[in-house]
Amino acid sequence: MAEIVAAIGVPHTPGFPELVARLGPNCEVARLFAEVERHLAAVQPDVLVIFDSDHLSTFFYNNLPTFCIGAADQTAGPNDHTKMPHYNIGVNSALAKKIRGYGIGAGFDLSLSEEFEIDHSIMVPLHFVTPRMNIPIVPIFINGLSPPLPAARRCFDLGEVVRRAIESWPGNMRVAILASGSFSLEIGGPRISHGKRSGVPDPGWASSVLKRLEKAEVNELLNEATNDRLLKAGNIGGELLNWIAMLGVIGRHRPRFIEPQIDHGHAYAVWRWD
Amino acid sequence: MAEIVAAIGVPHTPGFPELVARLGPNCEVARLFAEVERHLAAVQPDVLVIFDSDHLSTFFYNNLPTFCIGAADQTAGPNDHTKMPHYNIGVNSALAKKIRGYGIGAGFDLSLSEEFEIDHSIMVPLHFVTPRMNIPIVPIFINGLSPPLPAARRCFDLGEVVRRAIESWPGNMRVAILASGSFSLEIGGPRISHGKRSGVPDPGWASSVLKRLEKAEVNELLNEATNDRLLKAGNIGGELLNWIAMLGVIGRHRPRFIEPQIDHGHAYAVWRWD
Amino acid sequence: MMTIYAVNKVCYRILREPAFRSDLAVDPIAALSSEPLSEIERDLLITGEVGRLYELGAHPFLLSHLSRFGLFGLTDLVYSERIRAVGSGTENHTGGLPS
Amino acid sequence: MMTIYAVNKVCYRILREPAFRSDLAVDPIAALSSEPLSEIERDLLITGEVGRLYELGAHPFLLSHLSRFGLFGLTDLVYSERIRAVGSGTENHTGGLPS
Ligand SMILES: [Fe+3]
Ligand SMILES: [Fe+3]
Repeated sequence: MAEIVAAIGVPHTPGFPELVARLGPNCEVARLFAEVERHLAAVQPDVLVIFDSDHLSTFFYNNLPTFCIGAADQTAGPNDHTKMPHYNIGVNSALAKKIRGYGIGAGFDLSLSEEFEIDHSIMVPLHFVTPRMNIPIVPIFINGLSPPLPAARRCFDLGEVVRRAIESWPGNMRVAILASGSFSLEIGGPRISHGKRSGVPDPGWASSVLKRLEKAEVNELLNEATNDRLLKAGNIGGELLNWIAMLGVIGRHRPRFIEPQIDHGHAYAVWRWD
Repeated sequence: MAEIVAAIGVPHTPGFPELVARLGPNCEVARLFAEVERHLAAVQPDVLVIFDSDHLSTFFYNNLPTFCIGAADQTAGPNDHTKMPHYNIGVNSALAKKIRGYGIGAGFDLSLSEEFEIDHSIMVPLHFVTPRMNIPIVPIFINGLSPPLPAARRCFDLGEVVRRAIESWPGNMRVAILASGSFSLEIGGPRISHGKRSGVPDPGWASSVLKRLEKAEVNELLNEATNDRLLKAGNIGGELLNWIAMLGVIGRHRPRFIEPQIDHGHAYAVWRWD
Repeated sequence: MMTIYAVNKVCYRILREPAFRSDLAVDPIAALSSEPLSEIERDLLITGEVGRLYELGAHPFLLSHLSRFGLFGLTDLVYSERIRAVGSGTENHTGGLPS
Repeated sequence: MMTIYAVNKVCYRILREPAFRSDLAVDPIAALSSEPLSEIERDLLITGEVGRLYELGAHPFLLSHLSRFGLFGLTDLVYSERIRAVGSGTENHTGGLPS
């Protein structure tokens, strides 16, 4: 049976690969990602199940899924002109289809993608936490950018079903979970900073989310994280749903490591129980 | 408030437009569709909400939805080389988005399509029941062809949510429901007839479904219509899910008109309560 | 690893892309050369072995486009004979393997 | 009826299609002529009126591609001034109108 060995939550700021290339391994971003990478390497995962919100790079309004599982045998990215290396990465399509079938049986109306590329929101995290691109992924896309968003509770429940699907996998497999996204972020909307393309409208919300995560106050977070609240934290605030789905997989645990960058509206975290 | 004024269920055999053009208005298919058309005209619908399964014509495995609502302002079809006239048809995108938003709020993970064409499975019914193409539609796509299919109960529940969404529409609007599909049909698989591209592997199931519909034995039908049972009736047997979703909208009513073509594995039916 | 996705996609493109369809009619090997098919998949397509493609998981509705458009030497008669020779029963075609 | 879909699609194509992007840089009016934009939408794009496009429902992340690629005379500075002039609050951009 497959085992869930760890979970991590990280941001995916598109400028970070370039920033770290310029500033070197001692800058804050490099150190935070290195800490997460160290934990992830320690648990030796065979596969990385990723909760992510596409940024209207891969999916568009001609067929925009609420939930979609990527089940190709491989994918590549970034497909959105992010300044970073271009990578190919394997996908565990068998596990992906297993999760999708299990989810549909449990009443989750998951789309399926057997051919897709991915944008910075997956590629930036992988660039830092599995830089050799040697761990196959299963991307689970959650609509976090185009309201109406799925409810926080729905995403948490999806995570629970993903856990049960993984645990029903017949073979031995060490599975780590990755949640990608910010807590407070505005891109291209009225609350961006002057002269920039982004802004952090609600660092207070990011701090509050951080505390909930630190204390494993999952129910409180689910109650607070309404669609309205998420969008008040920025038009990208729905990315928190990826973290919430990840919590659904792992249940109520305090993180072993968690460190915010509140001025960025995001955080880095690791959950382990070994 | 919008009112649901009738529901109809029909097949969409791609050869029917040509057949009726050749045989004229007195052939069985023409008479059956004419009866449905008469009922539909009598209730004067403003909009037609359609439960349909795309035949891998519009959607493909690069992004295959389980449930998807079409919310363009218009669409066109057929897009699958069916021998019939090509039509443009209006879509009530406001109602479509209302239903989608309501559905997502109720925990249904609906995809959204704002640009799409449609295949024979919608165009054949419209060709016969609204031949002037003057009634805008809201297509709700249910994956009925690519296992794993959504559960029958899930589709029924979707129908119930669609009803509540329609009833919450602020303006006056007369809404009719259309379910498109067969009960037993195999296309391209091992159980097709010799020398043909299709077959009806399970007319007994079609008869049994017909009786359930006649008697409004909805729960019994939901219990019987497992994924396995539907696929035993043919690789297209999942189209029954469209009828089941339609039953979710209208609830437990006996049809005012129902007539099978058991050798085709399908039926024509009308529900009215005026 | 091999999925059957590339075969399904060829069938889908046959339906949706008239130019691809006519290229296939003229020179199937050349028209398929750009597709990421495995060698087995390509050979089975070229020889119209729809029964084997079905067994490998190709969707039968998509496969039926091959005889509908008369490609790879398939008529409705030949198609039906080959597909009917497959033991029916399991329905594990398509992208969505039952769990 | 007008949806904002065509505007969103232009922004999406700007991200995904380098040829479209460079056509727009050279002759925006010609490059947009094939798109099913309303006259208002087209004029707002050509003049880089991202605030108005946002108010009409275009997705802000998609709109941000316009200044990212320096189209329609938009720099990050001009873009931010125009979008920040919009009263924030309502978030009814995008395809999915809240019910
Ligand atoms: Fe993001
Ligand atoms: Fe059909």
